Order: sequence, then C-alpha cells, then structure tokens
Amino acid sequence: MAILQIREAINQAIAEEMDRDPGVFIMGEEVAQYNGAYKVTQGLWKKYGDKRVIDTPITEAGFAGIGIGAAMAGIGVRPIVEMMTWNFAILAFDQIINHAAKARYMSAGQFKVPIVFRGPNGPAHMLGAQHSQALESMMAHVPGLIVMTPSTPYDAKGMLKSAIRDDNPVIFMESELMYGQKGEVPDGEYLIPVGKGDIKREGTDVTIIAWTKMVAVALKAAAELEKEGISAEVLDPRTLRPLDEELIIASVKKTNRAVIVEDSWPFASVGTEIAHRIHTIAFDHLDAPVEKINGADVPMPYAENLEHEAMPSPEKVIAAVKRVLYR
Amino acid sequence: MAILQIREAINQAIAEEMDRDPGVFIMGEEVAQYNGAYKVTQGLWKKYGDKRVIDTPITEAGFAGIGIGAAMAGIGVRPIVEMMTWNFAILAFDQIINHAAKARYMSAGQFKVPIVFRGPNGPAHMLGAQHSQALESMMAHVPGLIVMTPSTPYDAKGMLKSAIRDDNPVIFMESELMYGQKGEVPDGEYLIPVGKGDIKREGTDVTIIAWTKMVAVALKAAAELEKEGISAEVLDPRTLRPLDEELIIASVKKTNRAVIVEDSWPFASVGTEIAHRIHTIAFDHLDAPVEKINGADVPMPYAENLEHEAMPSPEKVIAAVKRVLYR
Amino acid sequence: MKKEKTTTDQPRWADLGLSDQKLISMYRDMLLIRRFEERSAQEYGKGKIGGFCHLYIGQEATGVGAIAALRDDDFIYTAYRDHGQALARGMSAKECMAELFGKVTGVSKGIGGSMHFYDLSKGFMGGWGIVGGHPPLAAGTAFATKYQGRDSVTICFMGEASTNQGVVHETLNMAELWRLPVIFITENNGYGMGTAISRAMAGENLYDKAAGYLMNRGAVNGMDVIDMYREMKKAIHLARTEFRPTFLEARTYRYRGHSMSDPGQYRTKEEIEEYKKKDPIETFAKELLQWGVLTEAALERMEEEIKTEVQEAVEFADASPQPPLEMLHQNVYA
Amino acid sequence: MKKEKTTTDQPRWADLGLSDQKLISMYRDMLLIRRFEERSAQEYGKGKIGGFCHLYIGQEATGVGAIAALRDDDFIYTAYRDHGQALARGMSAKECMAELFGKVTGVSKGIGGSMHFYDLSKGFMGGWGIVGGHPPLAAGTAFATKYQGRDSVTICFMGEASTNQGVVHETLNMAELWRLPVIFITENNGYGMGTAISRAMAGENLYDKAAGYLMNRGAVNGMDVIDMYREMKKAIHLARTEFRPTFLEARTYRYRGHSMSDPGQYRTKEEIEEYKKKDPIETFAKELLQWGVLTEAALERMEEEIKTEVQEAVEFADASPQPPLEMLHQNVYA
Ligand SMILES: Cc1ncc(C[n+]2csc(CCOP(=O)(O)OP(=O)(O)O)c2C)c(N)n1
Ligand SMILES: Cc1ncc(C[n+]2csc(CCOP(=O)(O)OP(=O)(O)O)c2C)c(N)n1
Ligand SMILES: [Mg+2]
Ligand SMILES: [Mg+2]
Repeated sequence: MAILQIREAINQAIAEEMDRDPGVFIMGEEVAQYNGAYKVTQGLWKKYGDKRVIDTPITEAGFAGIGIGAAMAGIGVRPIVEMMTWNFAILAFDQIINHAAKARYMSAGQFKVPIVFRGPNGPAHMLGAQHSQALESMMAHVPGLIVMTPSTPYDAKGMLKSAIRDDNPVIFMESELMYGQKGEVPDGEYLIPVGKGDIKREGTDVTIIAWTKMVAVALKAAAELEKEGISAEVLDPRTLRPLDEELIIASVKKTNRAVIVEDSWPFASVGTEIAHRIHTIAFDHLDAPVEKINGADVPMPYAENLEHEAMPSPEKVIAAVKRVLYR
Repeated sequence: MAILQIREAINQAIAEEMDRDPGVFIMGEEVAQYNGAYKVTQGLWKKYGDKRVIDTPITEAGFAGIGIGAAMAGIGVRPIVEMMTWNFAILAFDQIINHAAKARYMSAGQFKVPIVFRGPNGPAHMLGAQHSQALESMMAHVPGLIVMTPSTPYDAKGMLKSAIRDDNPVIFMESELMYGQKGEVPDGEYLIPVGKGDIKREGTDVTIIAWTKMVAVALKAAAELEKEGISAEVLDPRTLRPLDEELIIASVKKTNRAVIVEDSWPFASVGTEIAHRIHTIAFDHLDAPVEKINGADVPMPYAENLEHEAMPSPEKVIAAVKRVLYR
Repeated sequence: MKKEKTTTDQPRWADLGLSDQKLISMYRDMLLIRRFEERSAQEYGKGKIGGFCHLYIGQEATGVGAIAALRDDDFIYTAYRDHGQALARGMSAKECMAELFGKVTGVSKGIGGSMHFYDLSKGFMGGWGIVGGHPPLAAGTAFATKYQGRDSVTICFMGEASTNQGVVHETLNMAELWRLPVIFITENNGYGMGTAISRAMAGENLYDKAAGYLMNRGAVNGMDVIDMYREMKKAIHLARTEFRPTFLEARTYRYRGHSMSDPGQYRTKEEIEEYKKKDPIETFAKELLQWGVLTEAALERMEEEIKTEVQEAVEFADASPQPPLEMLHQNVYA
Repeated sequence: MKKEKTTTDQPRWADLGLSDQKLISMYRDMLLIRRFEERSAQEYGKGKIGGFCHLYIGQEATGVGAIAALRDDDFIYTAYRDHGQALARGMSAKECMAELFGKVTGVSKGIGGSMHFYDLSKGFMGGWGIVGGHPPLAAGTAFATKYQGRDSVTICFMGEASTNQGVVHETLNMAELWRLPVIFITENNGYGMGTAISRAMAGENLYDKAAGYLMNRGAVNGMDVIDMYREMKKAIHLARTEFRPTFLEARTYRYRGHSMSDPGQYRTKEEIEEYKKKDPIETFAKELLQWGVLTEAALERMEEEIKTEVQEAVEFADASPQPPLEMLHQNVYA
C-alpha cells in the first residue's frame, strides 16, 4: 500500500476515472496549467491536455451550468467541476439547486445528471469570513443532490471514484487543511459506495459523529478520553446525503450517548439533522440528549486567537462527552 | 379595526415606513408600474414615484447587491428589496450570504446593513419544481441574517415595520397563497419585535409549531383535535432567526409533546433545529420524541394530486399529534 | 441581416432549397401552435390547467423557423414559454396538452407542467423556469457534442429580458472563448413581464450584448418564418462546421399577456394591433397562396385537421389519468 | 484617452492644477505602498501575517492616481488586493499593518484581515474577497448618494478577471440605466491568478465589455500616476455633475505572485523585467526631479521617513494585543 496525501488520492481517483472513461473531464479555475489552486489536479493537464482538463474564467455559475448541460446531454459525458472553494460555489447555487438537482425529476426521469462538483469546504487558517464557510448543510437540504465529504486519503479516493460513476449530481466537499494529510491507499481499484458511513474507532461508552476535518478532532478527543477510561466510538458518515442512518442508530443503540462535531454553523445543520434522527429513532435508548459541538455561530474572524476560539477542539468535544456521560 | 388582506397589510407597512422615513425605498422586478407581480406594492409607484419605487431588470444578484451597498453607505438609506419569489433569490445568495451577512462583522462593527429582502416563499399551487421551494432553512443557517415570516395580516404589518427599522439584513418571507388571506389590522401604529413568537391558540396536551401557511394547517388540525378532546396549542415563532426559544420551551414544558409543521424539505430544516432544541433543552419534560411534518423530500411535482400529496395537511398533523400522544 | 424584397418571378425562399412539403409543414406547425395555445387558454379558464401558463401566440415564426433549420440530432433549450417550440419539434399535441393537464401521459408525465416540457429522444431539453438559468445548460450540451466529436448544434431560445442576467454573459464569454456550437436566439418581444426593454436595458441594440465578445451576431425579423430560417441556416452552418456560436436577436411580439394572469396594462391596444397586421401566420399564408404552394381549399382542410388534432388532444388529456401517487418519490435520484 | 507627449517647456501635468505638494504626496503614497508591501512580504515569511496576502506592488499608480482625484466625501470599494488603496486613502501604516497581524488596533480590529480593510469614516468601503462580488455594492453606494441628493462619487477597483463574473454585467447595465455616479476601474494586470486574460476572455479590449451598454469607457496607462489622475478627473466630473458612470480599464502589472503562495510559473522573468522598466515609481521620480518638484536630497529624506514609518508600523502591530475573546460574538448583529 502506498502512503498518499489526500490531494494525491483525489488526483489518482480523477486520473483513474479519466483513464477508464473518456467521457470524464475536469474543469474549473486554475485546474489545468496552474495544476490547481491547491495542487489537487497536479499533472492532469500535462497528461490529458486541453480537451479534458480545462481552465475556466472566474464564472462559477456559468461553468457549473455548462457542466450540468454537458452531463444532461446523455451522450456519455461526465464532468467533474472543481470549485476553487465552496464559498465561491454560492454563486452557482442557482445552477446546482434549481437546475442540476431538478432536471431528472422534472423530466420524469428522462435526464441523468452525472456530474461531480468538488472542492475544499469549511474554514482553513486565517482566511476571514468570506473564505471560511462550511456549507454542507445548505447542500444536504436539497433533494436531488448527493453530498459526500471524505476524511482520509483512502476514503477520498474510493468515494470520489463512486461519485464520478454516479448518475446524480454529487457535491463532493474536501478540506484545504487536509490536502496534505497522509494515509494508506491500496494500489488496486476499489470503490466506497455512496451512502455508507464508517466506524473510524470502535468504542462502547459514547458515539462521536464527525466528518472531514472534524474526524481528527474526534479521534484526538477519543484518545484523551481513553486515558480517563472512557471508550468513545468515532463514526464518520462520509456521505451526508443520503445519510447512513442505520450505522448511526446502531452505534447509538450500543453506546446510548452521542456527541456530534461539525465545523459549520450550528443552526439547522447536518449535525442538527443527525441529532434529530437519533433523538427520534433512538429516543428510548438515549441516556442523555445529544450534544453538538459546532463552529461558532458567527462569520469567521481573521485573528488567530478568535478563529481558534470559534472552532471545535478536542477539549470541547471531551467536555461534551463528559456532559452526556454526566461526569 | 380594519379587515385587510396580507398583501394590503404589507403594503401599509411599506407605505407607513416610507412616509415616516424618506430614506426608505423599494426596488424589485415589476414593483412599480405593474404594481407588483402579486400586487403587494399596489399604488406605491403612483404615490411615491420613480425615485422611491423602482422597477429593476431581472438581475437578482445585481439589485440585491445594489441594495446592500446603498444600505452600507451609512447615509440614512434603508432599501426594501422585493424578490419576486425566493426561488429566484438563490441567484442573489452570494450577495446575501457573503456580503450582507458579513459586512458588519468583518468591519468590526463599522457598517450597519439596514435592508429587507422580502417576497413570497414556499410552494403555491401547481407551479412546479423550480417555483415551489421553501428556503427559510438555508437563510436561517447563516449568522448575520434575521429571518422573519408572518402568518396573519396583523403580524405581517407589525413585523415588516420592525424589519424595515432594523439595522440588520432581514430576510422577510411571505406566501403567494396567503396574500389574499384576511384579518384584523389596527389602524394606529404598532410594531411586533424581531424575535418574538406568538401563541396562535392555547392548549394543554401538545404544542404544534408552525409558521406562515402552515399555521392555518395547524389551526385546522387543532380544531379537529378539539372535537376528539385533545387540546392543542399552536405556536408561531414568527421570527425563525433569532428563534424565540423561551416561548417554545415554555410551551413544551407545559404540554410535554411537540409536533412541528413546515412546508420545506425536511433535511436540516428550521423544524429540525426547533426539534433539536426541544429535545436537548426540554429532554426531561418530553413524553415522546418530537414529530415533524414536512413537505415531501422531493422537488415539487406539477400534477395536482402529487402536489397535494407532497404538502403537509391537517390530516397528517392530526396523525402526528396522535402518535406523540400514543393514541 | 436585412429582409430582402420579394421579386415577382421567384419566391424569396428560392435560394433556400425548401420543398413545398417543407414549406407547408412550417406553415402547419405555426398554425398548430396558434390553435393549440388558443385552446390552452380556454382550458386554463376552465381550470383544467394549473399554475403559470405562458403563451407563444405571435412568436410562432421564431420557433418554427429556427427549429425547421435543425437536424434530428441537434438539441433545443428554451425557457418557460415552451409549448410552441415543443410542437415545432414534433412533440405531439396530445402529449403536450396532457402535460398541461398534469396527466401521466404528458411529455414530462405531468411532473413538469407548462414550463417544463422535455423530450430527450427528440433533443428537446426543455422547458426552464429561472429567467436566464438555461443558457449555460445549452452551452454545456454544445460542449458535450463537440467533446464527443459530433457535429450536432444546440440552440437556445431565451427572452430579451433574460439577457440582463449575469450568467448569460458568463455563458456568452465561454461560448465564444471555447468555440461552442451553440446559437442563442433571443426572442425580443419587447417586454419582460410588464417592463419594456428600454426600461430594463441600457444600450441601443440587444445584440450588442455579444459585441464585447466579438461573437457573430445580428437581428432578424422574428415575425417572418423564412427570415428566421435563413439566418438560422447561416448560424447553424457556422456552428456545425466551425464551432462558431451566434447571438441572434429575433424581433417579435407576444399578443397575449405575459402569462394567463397578466392584465397587460403596460402597452396599448394600438401597439398590439400594429403587430397583428404583420401576423407571421397570415402573412406566410398569403405568400404560400401567391406562389401556389397552398390553395385556399388546402388551407381550409388544414384548419379542419388541426382543429380535430387539438380537440383530440384535449380529449386525450382529459381522459388520461393523473400520475400514480408513488411517482411522488420516483426520479429524485437515478 | 491617449498619453500625451511631454513637451520640454511645461510638465505634462501643467493643465491639471496639481500643486507641488500634491505631486509629492502622490509620489510619497506610491513609495509608502511599495515599502509597506515589501515589508509585509517579509513579515508574512516570518509567520506574522496569516491567510492570504495579495500584494499591490507594480500597480501603485493606479490606486494612487485614482484616489488622489477624489474628494473626502467620495467612496472607494476594492477587492482583496486592498492595502495599497487603503494607504492611498490616508489610512495609517500602523493600523494597516496591525490588521495584517490580526491585532485589535487594526483598521478592522483584526477581524477582517488582509482582504478586508475598512474605514467608513474615510469612505473606504473595503476590502472584499469574492471575485466580482463588490461592484454591485459600489453601484449601491452610488445609488444612495444620488438618492440623498449628494454629489459624492463612488469608485470601484476590480481585477480584469472579475469582469467575467455575471453580476458585474448586471451592475454595468443598471449603473448606466439608472445613471449612477460610479466609476469602475478595472485594473488589468494581465492575469487572474495564473490565467492570462486571453485565456479567460473572448474579445479584444476589456473596456468593450461596457460597449453594449453604451457606457463611457476607455483604457488608460495604469503604470502612470498622472495619466490615471487625468482620466479619473474626467470620469469624476461626469459622475459628479451628470451622474454618468464610467468603465475605465487601467493597464498595469503586478510584479509579485497573485498571493504569497503563488509560484508564478505562468509568465516569464523577461515579461516581468519588461514592465519593471516602466516602473510607476521610478519613472515618476525622474519626472519630478526633472521638473524640480523634488530634489535628490528630498527623495532620500522621504525614503528614510517611509522606512521609519513602516518600521514603526511593524513595531506597533507586533506590540498590539489580539482582539479580546469576547469579540468573537460581537458585531454579528447591530
Ligand atoms: C430568476 C427569475 N427572476 C424572475 C422570474 C419571474 N419572471 C418570469 S418570466 C419573467 C419575464 C421574462 O421576460 P423575457 O426574458 O423577455 O421573456 P418573455 O417572457 O418575454 O418570453 C419574469 C420576471 C423568474 N422566473 N426567474
Ligand atoms: C467568486 C470567486 N472565485 C474565485 C476566487 C479565487 N480567486 C481569488 S483572486 C482570483 C483571481 C482574480 O483575478 P483578477 O480579477 O484579475 O484580480 P487580480 O488578482 O489580478 O488583482 C481568484 C480566481 C474568489 N476569491 N472568488
Ligand atoms: Mg420578452
Ligand atoms: Mg488581474
């Protein structure tokens, strides 16, 4: 097994799918000659050329729509559209929500929309309010979209390959701060199916649910908690829509307690949805109400100390775990 | 007291605030010479003229941004921006989320952004998938925004007047199907403060929480339930962000049961947020998990029977109430 | 792109290689659209059709002239005012009417409604309700055909007011930059709802919006099916052989309100009457008679046929079932 | 809008009514920006500055020439490349550096950061990070001043690549349609990140983007502070007296990478050197010396002063406290 960075794992997934299917191409700002703003598409332009690795003007709505229309043609084209970050993708929300998510339904199934919108999501480091938003909750609210968000190189590759092969619009959310994170990635072909979560660490006393960057925070908290004799299970749903409810409920039925960690704003978030499902489906199994640790409910400040204060941390997770354990 | 339609109550609120403050103006598609796509601005252009009642080109992002920049100038201008419907406002989400909601925070309080974005939200009748979206959950997710949504002519007028006087961006969501709904409106000046909910019907056995169109559905259900000896309280939060948590929790502590009715999609919705707060804050007071009745988790179909099937109805609410009452 | 004077010894379409059959079918398409929509208005009045319903009456030559110039493997996008173009593309009156009635036998199985007609098998890509939202999709389909080495073209109808939307500009820029085989047909009917173009758009000519990109562009009389056909043929040739996009302003007029609920107080009766004098169907009928392509008797027969066709469409729609309830949750995902 | 030849008996700014003091302050502003930013780059390297940091080096004449033409009650918007314009507007080097350091003494109290400088009291409206997002805000502020009967103007700096964003077109259309007193200064530095303008934009001249709206428009040498000033004076006059907007393409160049993390492999060293020969600061210094506005000694003194000013700014920023933790939840709402 190779040790790869997440950016390399994503790059491999794209390259393998491009090799496998000539209909797959990638477009976005700086993806070609610049090798990607975060070097995720390193080398792809050199290998596949102008036709399949395409630099776009700064027009998120426009090229998102072009991708959608290409996917809809039904002639074997499967676009991957890179959003330099999801903050900018808000400009394309009309195309994604009003067009990509609805084309199939409105046409009573005539269209397929095999497209992946991918790029980094969530706060990075000191980028300020307009560049530090975790927007998965808005996307996951919308029927017709699939939302995936990997936390390891292994997951990133297997999930993205599934996303590219899926016939629906997939919102694929990565993380700037994680692109350099390393992990094992098998050499051969593998796929991680849409809608399948993963237990990142087994435990018995509490279920900590987290995705992307927050998985590391959860795992750190779990390691600390272990020292205090608390056994935390860390669950990564990986796909946020459709949610792996079965896995979540099974874990909570075992541990009877849950803490959710997400770096997005708290109000009506994916974490709220997960908490709600636990509260309603596992109501009788819960020993305490579900706790949520979120990014602060504010636009992100630039100053390093405030940004740190705004983000979920292992300490905050540990405190929440203790609260649900009444310790 | 006069009996007014909601459209007239909104119209009065705008006119009164325009009379009171020459800095208030309204802009949007067809608001002036056409008197509004839904006749909400009837007569305003005639009365106030081109300067203060302004027809815009079809450019939601552009005129939203113009409104924001006008509000930010700090020279006493308070724009009201009509979105013909909120479906189209998705085109302006970048301006609303990345600009209006963040200008004050990023400038450390230098700017105020006194602007109201208003228009109809949610499904009407057989308008199809692109015209039938209830988008309050996306807006309420965002810190920096206020989200208000009235259910009666009385509330509409008092709430909108407060919204116009507020120094923050207010998302004011109305309903096409409710514009003709009539109700009592006092003649003199009154304000309904931001963040204050209202008990639309008192009851003791269950709290039904609903806003805009869904209040009528909840009241119908409550009337039916009364016949069966079930006393339902109907609570309208009116402002969705910030939420009147106090009122909600007090009601649920009294009734020990809650059902939420909203016509939006269910995943990570405002209703989910309310349910979550009840589950966590009133955990020990709850006799059953909170139930949510939502619009179906699909793009809205055109066919009348399917649209009806997709929407919350008194019957569905009654069934949910019985479930939380274990009847 | 000026209209040429008709000479007396040859019809003005002589250079276009149009068979009599083709001319007649173009005429028939326009008439079918007119009658279909007149009937739709009646059915709307009876409550058989719900929601918004935007009629194409007055603009028939634009859709028919443009679509007549296409091949079967070309693609068509349009906005919510889509019945006319669907019929021109050969989608049946029955299935179109059934869609308006919200029936499962409709072109979109009753799920789409008036604004969302689709027939992928005919390259009819809809039918979109967000003003200015579909032009990027059209450019995308053009991108896909070029990518796959096909020589299909994609045409995109849109209202003149939609060209104020920013994403349309983003699309024009990329279409020209990447040489996409797409033709933007802006149907300039003078109004976006109740707003006259001069109140919504700075500048002189609509097609100047494409000037900054140096895109091939021009205006055409959209009330004249032959002019439309001629200019489209040129644009299609450029797109098909050189991947050059075109921005074509079709100057036309809608006789009816913006949608069924529009009182239409923003324009005068006189203005409407002025345009009706140049009615695309009547003027073309005269020409076809003059050149002997059609006889009065044939015209009458056609009227009768179409009357029956529309009547049968209504009966079909009426008799068809609504979609089954389980369809509510189908086709959200593939 | 062509550059005029300098004659030998008069400086080419003779018609502009610029006092020596004003000329010197324009020069000084450019130099301050250059030195401030060179130092910022160093501090960034030391980890004192976080996040993105976009330097203005090379483009100083654009910001200084434009802002020098304004009145105090005018408004300025710009993008994330905002340090230079802030300094040109008289915001202090100390507070600007403190903002970069994320300190509570910064222009935005450390909450905004490099991309989000604001000083409402000076009409400096920022400092925005979404490419193409702020031009509508600028038009809005222009709308507000006109609405309130003021004769202020609003100027809006933006990068050439931002003009591909649709909302910029929506804004141009409304600015012209409604005659808003706003001037769009597109700083055409040839690249949007690593993408040369010709790879992102169809068409010939950037300013042709305003042609469809018949907006007043043209190009100016953005490496020449006097040319900038001259063209801005004309545009400001039109805006202030006739509410006519202008689209001004300032042709300029950035010497450094797009942001601190840019390896810059998309252009040649030779290209950069070519532009440095036309350096806005050096060429203006020569002219000022030639016309006796400045002496070599005065120039040296100024260099020293500015060196001290920047050094003091860094010390001030370093010594300043971070914002208190309670600020995290302040100013979300008014
Ligand atoms: C983004 C958006 N904004 C507003 C509307 C409401 N609306 C529907 S059609 C229309 C007018 C469009 O005019 P035009 O583009 O000229 O097309 P026409 O109706 O004349 O065919 C408006 C404002 C919409 N559907 N989408
Ligand atoms: C909407 C949006 N898309 C992408 C980005 C990332 N980005 C920041 S600056 C930039 C290039 C802008 O170039 P230009 O407008 O020419 O300005 P310059 O940097 O040259 O001053 C890009 C792509 C962004 N900030 N916002
Ligand atoms: Mg029109
Ligand atoms: Mg640039």
